[in-house]
Amino acid sequence: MVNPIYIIILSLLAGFLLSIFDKGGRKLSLTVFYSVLTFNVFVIADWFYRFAILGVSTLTINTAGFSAPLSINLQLGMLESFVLLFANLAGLLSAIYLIKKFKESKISSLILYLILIMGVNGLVMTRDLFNMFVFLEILSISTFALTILTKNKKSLSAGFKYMIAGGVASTFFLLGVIFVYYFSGNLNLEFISSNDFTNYGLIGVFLLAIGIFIELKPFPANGWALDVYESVNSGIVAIIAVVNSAAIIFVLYKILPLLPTVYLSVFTGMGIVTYIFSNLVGIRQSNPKRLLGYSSVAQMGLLAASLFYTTKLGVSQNISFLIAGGIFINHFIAKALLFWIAGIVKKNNIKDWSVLRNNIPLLILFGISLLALSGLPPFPGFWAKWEMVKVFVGSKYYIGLSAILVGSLLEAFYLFRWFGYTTKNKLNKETMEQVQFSQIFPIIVFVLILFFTSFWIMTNVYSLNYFNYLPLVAIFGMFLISFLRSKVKAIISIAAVVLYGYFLFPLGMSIQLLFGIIFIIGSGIVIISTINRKNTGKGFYGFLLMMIFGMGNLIIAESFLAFFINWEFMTIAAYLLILRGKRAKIPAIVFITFSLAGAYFILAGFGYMPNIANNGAIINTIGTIKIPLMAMILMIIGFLVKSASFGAHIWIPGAYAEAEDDVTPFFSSMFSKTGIFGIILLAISFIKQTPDFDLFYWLGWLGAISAIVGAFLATFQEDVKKLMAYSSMSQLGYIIVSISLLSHLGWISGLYLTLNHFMFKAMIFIAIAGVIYRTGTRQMYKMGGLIKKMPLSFITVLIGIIAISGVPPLSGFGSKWLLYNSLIEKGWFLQAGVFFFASAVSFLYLYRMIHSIFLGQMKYEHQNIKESPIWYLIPQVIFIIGIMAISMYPNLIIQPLNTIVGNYFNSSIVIDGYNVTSSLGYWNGNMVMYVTMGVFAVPLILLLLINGRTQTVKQFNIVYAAERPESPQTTHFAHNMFSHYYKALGGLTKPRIQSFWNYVSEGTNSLAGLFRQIYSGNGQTYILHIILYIVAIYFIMGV
Amino acid sequence: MDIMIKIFYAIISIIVATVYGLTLGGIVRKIYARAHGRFGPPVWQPFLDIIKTHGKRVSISHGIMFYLGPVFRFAGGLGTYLFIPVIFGSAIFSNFSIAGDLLLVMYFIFFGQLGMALGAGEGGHPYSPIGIARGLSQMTSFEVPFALSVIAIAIQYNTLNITTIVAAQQGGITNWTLFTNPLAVIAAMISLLGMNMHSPFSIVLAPQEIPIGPPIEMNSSFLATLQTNRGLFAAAKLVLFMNLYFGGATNLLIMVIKTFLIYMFSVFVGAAFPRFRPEQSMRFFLKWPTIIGIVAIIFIAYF
Amino acid sequence: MIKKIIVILAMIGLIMMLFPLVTNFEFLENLNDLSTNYVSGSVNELNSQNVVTSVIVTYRGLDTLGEVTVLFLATAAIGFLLKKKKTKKRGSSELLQTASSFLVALIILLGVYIFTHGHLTPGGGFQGGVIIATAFLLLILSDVNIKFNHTILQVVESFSGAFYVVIGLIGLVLTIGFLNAKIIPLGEYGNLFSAGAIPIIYSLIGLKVGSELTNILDTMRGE
Amino acid sequence: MISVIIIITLGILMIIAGIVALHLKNLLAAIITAGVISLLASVIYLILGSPDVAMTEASIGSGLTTIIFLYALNKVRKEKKDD
Amino acid sequence: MIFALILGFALLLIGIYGMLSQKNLIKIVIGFSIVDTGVHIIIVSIGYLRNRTAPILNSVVDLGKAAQQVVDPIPSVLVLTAIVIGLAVTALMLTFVVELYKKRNSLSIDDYQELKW
Repeated sequence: MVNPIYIIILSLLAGFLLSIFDKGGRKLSLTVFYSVLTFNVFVIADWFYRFAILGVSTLTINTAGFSAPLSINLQLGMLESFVLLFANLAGLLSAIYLIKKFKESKISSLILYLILIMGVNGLVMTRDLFNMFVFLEILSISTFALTILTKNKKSLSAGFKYMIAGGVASTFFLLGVIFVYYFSGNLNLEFISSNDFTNYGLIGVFLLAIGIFIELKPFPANGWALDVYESVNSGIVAIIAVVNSAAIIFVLYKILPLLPTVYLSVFTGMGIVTYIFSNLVGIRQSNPKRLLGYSSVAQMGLLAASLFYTTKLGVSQNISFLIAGGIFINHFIAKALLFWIAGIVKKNNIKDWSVLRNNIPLLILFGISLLALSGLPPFPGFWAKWEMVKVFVGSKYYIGLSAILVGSLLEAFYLFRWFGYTTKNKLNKETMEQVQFSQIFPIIVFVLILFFTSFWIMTNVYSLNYFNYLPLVAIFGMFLISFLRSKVKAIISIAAVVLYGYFLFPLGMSIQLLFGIIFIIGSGIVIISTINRKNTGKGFYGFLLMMIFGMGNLIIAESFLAFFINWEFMTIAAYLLILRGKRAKIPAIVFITFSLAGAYFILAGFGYMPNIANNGAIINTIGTIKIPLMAMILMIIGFLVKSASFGAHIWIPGAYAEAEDDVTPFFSSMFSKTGIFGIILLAISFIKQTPDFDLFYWLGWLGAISAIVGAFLATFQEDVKKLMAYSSMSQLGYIIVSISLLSHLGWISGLYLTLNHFMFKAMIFIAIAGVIYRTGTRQMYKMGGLIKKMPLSFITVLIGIIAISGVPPLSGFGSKWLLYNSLIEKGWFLQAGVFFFASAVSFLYLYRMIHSIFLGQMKYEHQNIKESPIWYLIPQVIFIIGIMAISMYPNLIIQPLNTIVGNYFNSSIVIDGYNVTSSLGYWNGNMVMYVTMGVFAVPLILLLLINGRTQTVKQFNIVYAAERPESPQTTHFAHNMFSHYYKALGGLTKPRIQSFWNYVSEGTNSLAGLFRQIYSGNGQTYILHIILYIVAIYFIMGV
Repeated sequence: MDIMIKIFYAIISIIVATVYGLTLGGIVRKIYARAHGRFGPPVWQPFLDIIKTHGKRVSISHGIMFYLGPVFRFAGGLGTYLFIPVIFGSAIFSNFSIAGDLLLVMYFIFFGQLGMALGAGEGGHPYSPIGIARGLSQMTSFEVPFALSVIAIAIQYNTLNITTIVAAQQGGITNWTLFTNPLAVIAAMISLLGMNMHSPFSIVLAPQEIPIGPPIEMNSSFLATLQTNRGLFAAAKLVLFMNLYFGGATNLLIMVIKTFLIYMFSVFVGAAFPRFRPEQSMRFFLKWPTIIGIVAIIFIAYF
Repeated sequence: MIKKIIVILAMIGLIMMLFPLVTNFEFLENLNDLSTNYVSGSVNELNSQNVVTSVIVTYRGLDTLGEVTVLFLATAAIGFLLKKKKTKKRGSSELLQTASSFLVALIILLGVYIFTHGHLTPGGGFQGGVIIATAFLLLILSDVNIKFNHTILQVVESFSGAFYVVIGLIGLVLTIGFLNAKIIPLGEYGNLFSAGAIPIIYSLIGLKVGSELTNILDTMRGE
Repeated sequence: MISVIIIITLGILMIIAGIVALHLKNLLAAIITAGVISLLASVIYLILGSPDVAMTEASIGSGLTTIIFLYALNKVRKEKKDD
Repeated sequence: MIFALILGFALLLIGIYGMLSQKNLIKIVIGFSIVDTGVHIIIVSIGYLRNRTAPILNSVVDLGKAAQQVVDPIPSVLVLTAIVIGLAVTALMLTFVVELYKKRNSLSIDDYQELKW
């Protein structure tokens, strides 16, 4: 137990004497330097342990032998030690990071650094206002000086701007201090209360607060800070962005009790403004450090806003600590990590960061930092956001809520874009410098702490069920065994999926079972196709398992939180999987942007949710609560994004097409169903209430539009995977409409469609993967005539398209029959018409696909290709068997569905043997099958009998205008197949939604461009901004 | 035992329908010829054609799917026909309508088309996919008014069961859908024009001396199978329309008369109008007939 | 031009903002409790005549330590920033140099007087330190080529600072609090050796400030 | 009363000096003028009963600061000459 | 002493105006030091009480009634610290100016905007 004042004493002593020590060699001075920094960390860690674990009460340290109002006192409590622990740790680690620099540069740099850290400690601990000013100046001056640790023109001018801006800010702070003293007669925070101030005396508080607030770099008075971030040595910037900000935000926290409510509101608003605008401007930024600067500024805005807002509302200590603390740690660690990494990479344009690929471990650490900074689970920022949304919704602060979510989205956008550049941009020959251990060590330590805090929150704060950890366990586990051969890993993955399903899934007749089959069993089967890979590279199976477990966990999630984190896990994994595709840079960013936007809608929706009993999966308990309409709408939007409904569909073609070929089946057949699952979840609650607004009626229309638009879009694709992607959009439209019917037959139809779509899409995509694997192209017109070479794949696709199109006797017809019956029964006649149209259009694209690939004339270059590899064929066969089985015996599936849906609706169909009778019509799948077989067999036999003399000729043996055509290439009619159709109806497929989103993105971009004009680079303008900002805030507050 | 009788009846029904359908085809050709001022082939010419093509010495196949194409097509025709109850109250002509309702019939039509498209596709001749592309796209458009019309009927009779629909139209001409729901009938009749692929919607086959649409590579027995199916399929469609819109038939004679008249309607329209280009026909179907269909639904559902 | 207008607008805003501070200002009639305590405490508890000094050195000793640190930082920072350039210059006259070195001794003496009497008279470590620095400035001015022994400067600077901290530390070790001036007897009111450790601390501060400022000046002159 | 007059007089002088300091083209003169402000300020401190502050301001504010300013100016000028 | 207070604010405003309007780096620093002086005067004048002496309790002051005879010592203390800090900051700023000038040979703040957006 060391008195924390020793931190200050020892740092000062060492600081004063360092230059003397240095006479004895740099080794000695460095030893002293690092020992003191380490000592600080240990002292604070010890205290933190006492406060946090042992529950020791807050420590007050008087100086000069007098107690508080007379002398300056320091205070160390739980919060102080928490902040200081991180600050000192970051200080130590950054010092280690900079060791090379410190070995070379003047001794002054060590002194400055040491005293900077001392200043932070003092600033956080002191309770005296003027003493704060002194420590603030210590902090500032040492920071100013350290900005030129690497001296160049840029860092010098940035440092100068920093100084004058900091000078102005501290001048106002000082003015504030003196007026607070004047009005309250005290300088010690313990003895000042907000009651001391008359109305006009509040200006003292205002000056105090604004001085500190300016130091937090609020938009737009923060140009100087950004210049500093851009130009200063990374190790130092890490300190500025992280440690300094932490200290300053803590000062702000300390003076919070003085601020009247009006201030709190305005400052909250300003914090949020900073958050959204800094992130907005960030999207135009290409310099990594300046980009991080925008992000830092934004995060500080968010942190400040959360502090102000929770104080204003008087939110319980735990929650506000979780929010502010979460944002704090998240920003603190992630930002330090990123700045350190930026210092190692040394590229001044995020587009050149592909060199990082030469150093995979560092790339992974980089990715982790980005994920953390984006506020994704399990990292602390996520939990903060989760609680924050609840608080904001609870207090009806909708503007703030939407601003924060938009800001988060923008931030995630530029971070993920950066990651995309890093992983996908062309890698030039240049190699990275050898990374010093001293540089990588701090990064590793912080990443470990990041994970530790994340898990700590997961286990101790939320005590989540153990299976929620599985996605993370999966990715870690797979990472650990990444040295194994990929076939082995594939088998391990299958085993893992099987075990997961076996242990976690209830086998009762419920919706859970159905989706369990799709997500778990389906995944297990589809993984088989990946065995074909020779080398998967690192992470592939980890991502895959993470996604699968994430999807699986959705079904058994026991709370909204669990649901949402798994939703995010799944999304992250999906993003990483997509990103593995060769040309997936753009599609991946589009995917993650849309997905996160959707996720934020869901998050906002959960904010509105009432509490739910914590017994069993939410799918079973959600019926007991009434979901507010707003939550319903928000969440449905989120779910629709995932299932690529009309309006949010523009991510699918790219994401599906550019993902690796054997990954696409996961997306189409399983991943997209998560949206459906979500909608069902909401619908279960919806049907139990008497809604005043028939939301699902409009959802039905949206489904219908998706179906028809998807079909049209698919028709005009040349790229087979894009075609199937749009087909998925269309098919999901069917599912959405049948779920939104909210009737017994509708739901049977919806679930039946879901299952069906899962099977045929999986097998078609796997078959296509095989074809692409062999031919090396996705352009259908570059293929042709492959039926001769790949007959099995042809059969799969054939069965698949029959099933999709709903032609009897295969299972697709059952789904169509159910769909139309339920639509007409419900009275959605026009929608039924739309679906007839859509299903007719689906013939166009399906035929186009099968014809262009398998029929017609073969290309020369495909003369020697073989059938798909066996690993692709196995899952296809399994799915074919599945489809045939439920086609032959539809009761295998209708009967259970009848039971499942019977839990929610009164049964409206009669099942008698194989005969299914609805109120409108009837259908006997079994008999249809037999009749079809009969009518097929009879002509076939006749033809075989009559036509015994048939001679089979080569594919190209055709006559065309009385002559043999030139070459098979020119004879294969595949390119632009439906040009006439395009003439007639192509207008409907004009990419209006695409252009809408283009406008949105361009608009955002130009808005960002507009706003960043304020950062003129002129130091004087920046001071002007500060003055104007202060004046503006003053008048907004109306002091 | 039951099923054997059923099959036996079905065979009778099929033969009758095929012969009838082929004869109709012959008659139509005669009418066309007369309208053009020619003498024209004899009425039994389709039968002769089938026999002749069967008898071809050379039979060329391009592969399995090519081989199965006509089989699919004919199976489609057979199936479609078999799922329709032809004559109300007749055991022989009730076929396998117990297997499914109107929706089954509508979707089974696709069965043959899809198979044929596949077979023709394997033929490797560029004209086949061109024809198919046209055919499919034309189909998507004429299906719309037809589907709307069917929905209107389903609303009207509150069933999709063909037999029930026919039963509801018994007892006088005024009970026919034609009079109870004229808009739906108009929409459906227009789409029938497309379905029959007669002029002006005959771009799919583009009949010259020989058809140069999908069946271009088809020869000998393959072509014969297709020709046979043409007769049967035509009959099936006509019967379906008769059942849905014109009160069905209680005996064979009424069926023949009604279907003949329905057929003549499309023939006369075809003789009077020149051929549309594909996009023209699509626009056509998606304009007025569709609107009529929608109006029919709205009318029947909400008034 | 637009910028000028904006600047003027900003100034007007600022004036409007600060205006109430002036117009509504009322001078207090009495000292507030805190300063009353300081005034009485200075006499009763610290035996220091100069209240300002006693507050600076003891009550708000941490501030002062910080202040010294700030100055120290500035020295370090300036040393860190500026590279020393060697340029020979014409020196000033012998006479001037001799005269000034004589003066220097006097000035240093004055400085020492000021900081040792900080608890009795106005002034203290800072002022004294500045005066000492002025003495060295005089040396610099009279002989542009003069070279200070940096090691001595540094030792003085470092150790005076370190001792300051150590004196503070003694209080902590005696468990009467960091920077407590009462570690040595308070002495008699009004005497030079009174007010506990205040004169010692102030002297150390004076030395430190003096050496620091000298250092700054030496660095800034750029030779 | 006399102190008020002194303060007002000095104040006016200081304000003028401030404005002048900012507008003088000659940097040397500007720096000296700024130093004068500090010097005058120390007189004001004296009147306001803070001799400690007055001393400090006189020595640091007007003395040392001005010298540092001059050094800086000197350096800048030297650089100019060097080029 | 209200005039001193006004004077302080006036200097503060003049200094800020100087920082905002002057292009020359040294002038900006001068502006900053004027702001500092202004703030210091404000602080001291806030501690002023009418007709009282400096807080030096020598023979002039009656020790028993010291609290009724001296001005508030705290603002003086604060200003003392603030002045020294101001010196440090000013000196550092000037060093930066010198270094900047070395890099680019210009004293105009407009010439240092290579970092922006």
